[in-house]
Amino acid sequence: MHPGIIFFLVIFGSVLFHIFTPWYWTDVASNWGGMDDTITLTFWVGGGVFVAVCLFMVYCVFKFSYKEDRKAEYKPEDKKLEKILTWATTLGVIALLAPGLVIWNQFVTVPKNALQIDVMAWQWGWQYRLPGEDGKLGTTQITNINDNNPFGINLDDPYGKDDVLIQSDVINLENNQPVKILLRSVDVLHNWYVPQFRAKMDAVPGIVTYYWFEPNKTGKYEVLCAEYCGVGHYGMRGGVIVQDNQDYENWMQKQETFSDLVAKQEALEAEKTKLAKK
Amino acid sequence: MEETKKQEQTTTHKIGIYLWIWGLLFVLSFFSYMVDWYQFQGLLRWSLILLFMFLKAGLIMAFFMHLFWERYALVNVLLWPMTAIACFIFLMVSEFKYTVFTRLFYFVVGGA
Amino acid sequence: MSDPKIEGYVFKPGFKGMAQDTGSDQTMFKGVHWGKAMMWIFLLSDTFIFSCFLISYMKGRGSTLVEWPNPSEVFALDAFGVPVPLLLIAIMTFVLITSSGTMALAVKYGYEKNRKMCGWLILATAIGGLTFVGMQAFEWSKLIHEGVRPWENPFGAKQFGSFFFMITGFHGTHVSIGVIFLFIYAYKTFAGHYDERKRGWFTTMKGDYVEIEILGLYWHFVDLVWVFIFAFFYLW
Amino acid sequence: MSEDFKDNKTIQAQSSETISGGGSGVSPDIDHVRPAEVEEQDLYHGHSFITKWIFCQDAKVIGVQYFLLATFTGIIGLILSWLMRLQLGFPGAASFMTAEHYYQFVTMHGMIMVVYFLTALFLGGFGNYLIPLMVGARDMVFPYLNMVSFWMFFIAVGVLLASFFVPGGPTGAGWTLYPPQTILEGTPGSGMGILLMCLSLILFVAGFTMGGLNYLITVLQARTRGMTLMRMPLTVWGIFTATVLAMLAFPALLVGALMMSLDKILGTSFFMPTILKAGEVLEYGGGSPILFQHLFWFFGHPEVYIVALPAFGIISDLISVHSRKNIFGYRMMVWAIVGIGGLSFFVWAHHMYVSGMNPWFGFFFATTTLIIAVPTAMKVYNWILTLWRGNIRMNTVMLWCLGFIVTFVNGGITGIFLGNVTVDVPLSDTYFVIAHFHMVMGIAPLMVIMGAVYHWFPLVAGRFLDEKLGKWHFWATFLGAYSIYFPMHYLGFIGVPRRYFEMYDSPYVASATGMNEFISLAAFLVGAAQFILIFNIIKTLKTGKPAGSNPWKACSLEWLTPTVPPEHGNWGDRLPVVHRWAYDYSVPGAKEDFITQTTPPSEVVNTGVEKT
Repeated sequence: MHPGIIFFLVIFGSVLFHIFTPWYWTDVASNWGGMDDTITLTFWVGGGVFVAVCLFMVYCVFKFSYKEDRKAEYKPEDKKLEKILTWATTLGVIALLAPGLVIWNQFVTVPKNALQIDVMAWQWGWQYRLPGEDGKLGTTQITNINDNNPFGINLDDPYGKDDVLIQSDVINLENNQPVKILLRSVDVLHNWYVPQFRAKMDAVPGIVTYYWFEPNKTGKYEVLCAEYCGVGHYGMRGGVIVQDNQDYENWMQKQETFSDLVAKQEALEAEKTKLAKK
Repeated sequence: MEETKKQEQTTTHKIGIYLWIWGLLFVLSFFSYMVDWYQFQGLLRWSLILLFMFLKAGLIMAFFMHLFWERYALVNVLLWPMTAIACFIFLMVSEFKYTVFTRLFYFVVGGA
Repeated sequence: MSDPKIEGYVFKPGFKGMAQDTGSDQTMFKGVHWGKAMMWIFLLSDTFIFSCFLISYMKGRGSTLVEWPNPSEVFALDAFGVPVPLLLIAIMTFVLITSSGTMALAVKYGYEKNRKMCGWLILATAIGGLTFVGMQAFEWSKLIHEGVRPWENPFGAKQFGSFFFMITGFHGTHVSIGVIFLFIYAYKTFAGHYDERKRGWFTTMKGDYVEIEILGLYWHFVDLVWVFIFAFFYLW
Repeated sequence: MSEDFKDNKTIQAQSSETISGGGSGVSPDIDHVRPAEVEEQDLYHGHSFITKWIFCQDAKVIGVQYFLLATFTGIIGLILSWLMRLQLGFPGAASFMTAEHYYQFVTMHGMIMVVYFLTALFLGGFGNYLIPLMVGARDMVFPYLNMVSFWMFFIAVGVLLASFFVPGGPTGAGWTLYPPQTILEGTPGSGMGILLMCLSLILFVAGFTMGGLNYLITVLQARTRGMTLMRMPLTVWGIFTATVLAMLAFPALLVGALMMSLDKILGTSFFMPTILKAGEVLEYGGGSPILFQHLFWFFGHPEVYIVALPAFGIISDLISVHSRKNIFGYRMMVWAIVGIGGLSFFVWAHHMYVSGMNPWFGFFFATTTLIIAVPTAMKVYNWILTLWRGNIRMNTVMLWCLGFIVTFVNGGITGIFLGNVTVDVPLSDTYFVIAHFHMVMGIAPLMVIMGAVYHWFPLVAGRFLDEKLGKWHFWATFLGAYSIYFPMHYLGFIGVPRRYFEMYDSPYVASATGMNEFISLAAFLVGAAQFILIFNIIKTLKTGKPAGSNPWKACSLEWLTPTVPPEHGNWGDRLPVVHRWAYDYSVPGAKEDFITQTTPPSEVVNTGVEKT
């Protein structure tokens, strides 16, 4: 069999695979449909170039296979053709880059009304903190972290008192409410990633990183750690439940604030000392 | 290896030029020491330090290392890669500013 | 150094010459000894090493919230009971520049085939380098005595000690290697290896005074790095 | 020692005659080539077995040594990849496969393949063998240093492999070695393993610097008469530029490895911020993990091109020789290689779009990264335009070339996905990335290596490799590798994250189980197919068809040595004199379909050959 046929079949098979593949994106559940669009654009342009280049190669292989009496063309340079190809490629690249940069600009510019969520990661788990009534998160220090202060909130920061603490790896989000995820790690690199939301960012110890999205489909989603963080990396999962306004409010009511926690702990302490005195 | 013919033709420089450069290096070092002595601060300190540093480096490279007399082929090969370093420095400056911003903002100041 | 004479090759000046040299056959750096070209490329690579060190230092120092110790005070030395800022560093700079000057002259006398003068100047350079290393050892021991360690220091940010010992240590290693080679080359010069074109120990190349220039390049580079360390570490 | 140089005296005496005069008896003016600028090189001729074959200073032997040792480590990397695929395709099939071991295998596979296999093989192996031959030098300019370079590499490999046997095993931090996890408990091999890894890398860099200086100075300062830079074969251009990148990029790795070792040994805090581990705050504080990532990728991105550029160069030559046609747009190819090399220092943080660095860097690095796509695309066009109107020999070498084009274009295009910052966000840290970089810098360079082995084996060994076995080898490798990595992109689209020991409990991943099994089976097949080559080499070394001189009818210098295989000193009594570029194939009016680089213009006056 002529090798060209096999190469052709490989290209043809690739296209068929793409058409009939059962493996493809999960449905997007956030405002980052634009990312899907840029992927689709890149896919069609890139895929087109791939198929075109390979088919041209296959054509050459058929047409110009070795023959004793044929002499190859002798033409060291073709300035005009090279110029055309350079400019065409440049234009194609600009067409791919420009929408990417536009969407990146949206990605790094967080809307003013976004709800800030502190996502704290460690080996190997997650917990979350939401601002209280003041709408602001308190500052934190890793050195403050202990049993009574699981988030390491600075005790002298007034904004921290009413922060809502969620000591669970599942968090609820309100549908159509933009959120700014503030990522914080206490030990190594992690990455809070929900495939359906498309966006992701590493949690880096020593700094706070961020990204934002707006969930727009209610439902339960799985959180994966997307940055290698040691042997437990593959087991570091969490969850997100996107709810409508009413459900979300109900859920929110049940959560504990930092001052609740402190009060509860103090009551517990007092109980203990009382018992000890008896 | 190296052509022996070359040896006789290599003209060496007058000793004066070396002594001059030597003296200048001492003077510039003295100046940069004075920057610290008089405790200049802020932008002035920065620009003086960098000025004297680059002057000294330039003199050493140009005259002690003979780069001033070398052909441009060599000089350019040596200097162009420095653009990569310059890019690295430039980006790391904005990186450390960003790092220190997030640290101050989220760990110390707060209020957002 | 005017252009070398090469049969059948007329040198053009400046950028035209660069295009001409680059487009020519056999060599790109006309009349440049292989070893010298190698040393230049090596130094370029080494520049990247030191640049990475200093960039890391800048990033590390810039992003720590703990106060950075004031080098002017940390490196002060008591002279007659008065603390003089950076006194030792100033002397070290002086010594290194002195040795750089003697090295430059050694290269010059080497090309003039002035064996004696060249040898003595190399020896002087070596002694200057040795003094520098000695003073650096003194400085290290003084700081260690004061409690500065790579992992901590009493004056402020942890990274101060880390970067100080690492960068000056790496530079000091370069100086020490240079000193060893300076002594070897001083011996070789006095023994007349370059006049007899005697082969080296590990190489098939014939000895030549150009080797002094190659060593000189390395030595000036060490000095050059010190200029940057002085500016960024001690003055900043 | 002095008697070792006796042989040289005669060579020098003879070659000094050739300095004047253009070579042929008539010596017309058009054949004139400027006389030699530099004296003949002295070579140390080994006489004992040890100086001839072990501590040898002949670049060709060193090249073969590099090739063999790199291949040996490559086979270890291959076995590790089998073990990984076994776990991913059939979890629980091997009882010894714990998560610790899995991550150690992942790490060592990556590091071995990128640094100790591909880099060493392209630059150390092909570079040493081909550079002196292709530029018409007798040897590398510093043969002793070259020998030390190989033995440093040998020690580096030894240290690397030793880490398999220390307590805690080799590091399992991923080949990127990101701190802080690399040196903390909770990562396998965070004790001795990572220290040996850093030490091995430092040794590798030191050894490579010695070799790299040799390659650079040989190309720059030791070309033969008439060999201008713009007459060099693209192979030399590719290896040369890659070496420049290596000389400037490895320093960042060296610094990163050194600082990380200090963090581990001395407890410095270069990369270590305040860390809470198992309820205790560690002694570290104030460091910046992202700094390591910047250092690593300032090395790491040029490293990609350190592997790719020699592959680009070699493939250009192979395609040209076997299509009997000059490489299309040689100048463009050279500028593309140099341009890609230069730009590669300004794109590093496209590996870090979601690393938490300053988010505004995304704009800069997306732009610079996509600019690189232009010269890269030009190279692809020029390869297929070389095939166009050629006279293509459909032999094994050409098959590898075609396989390279398919896999490289595929991998290059997925590179545009990952380089464009927004497109990268959903895809980074997923299997899409794995598929991309294996396609573009795993399989594509491997295709080139194999093509190059089939192409130059007749020069090294004097015999052809078996064509039939070669074709089996190619089809098993190409079809197998393509069916591993093409479907893998779709795992990335689903969102399957990288470096997961197992993942079948996630609902949307369950559908991928079948594909993972298929990929694993294909991986076993591809790995096994590589042993066909080893068998082929062993078989043909003794019984293969003798090649004779210049069996492919190539133009470039390495085929024009007086003896095949070339001896120490390469050129016998006289160095070759070069009159043209390496690509004068199928010149109209010429007697044969190729004009060698050494053919003087006076012999081809009546042909349509263009001046180069």
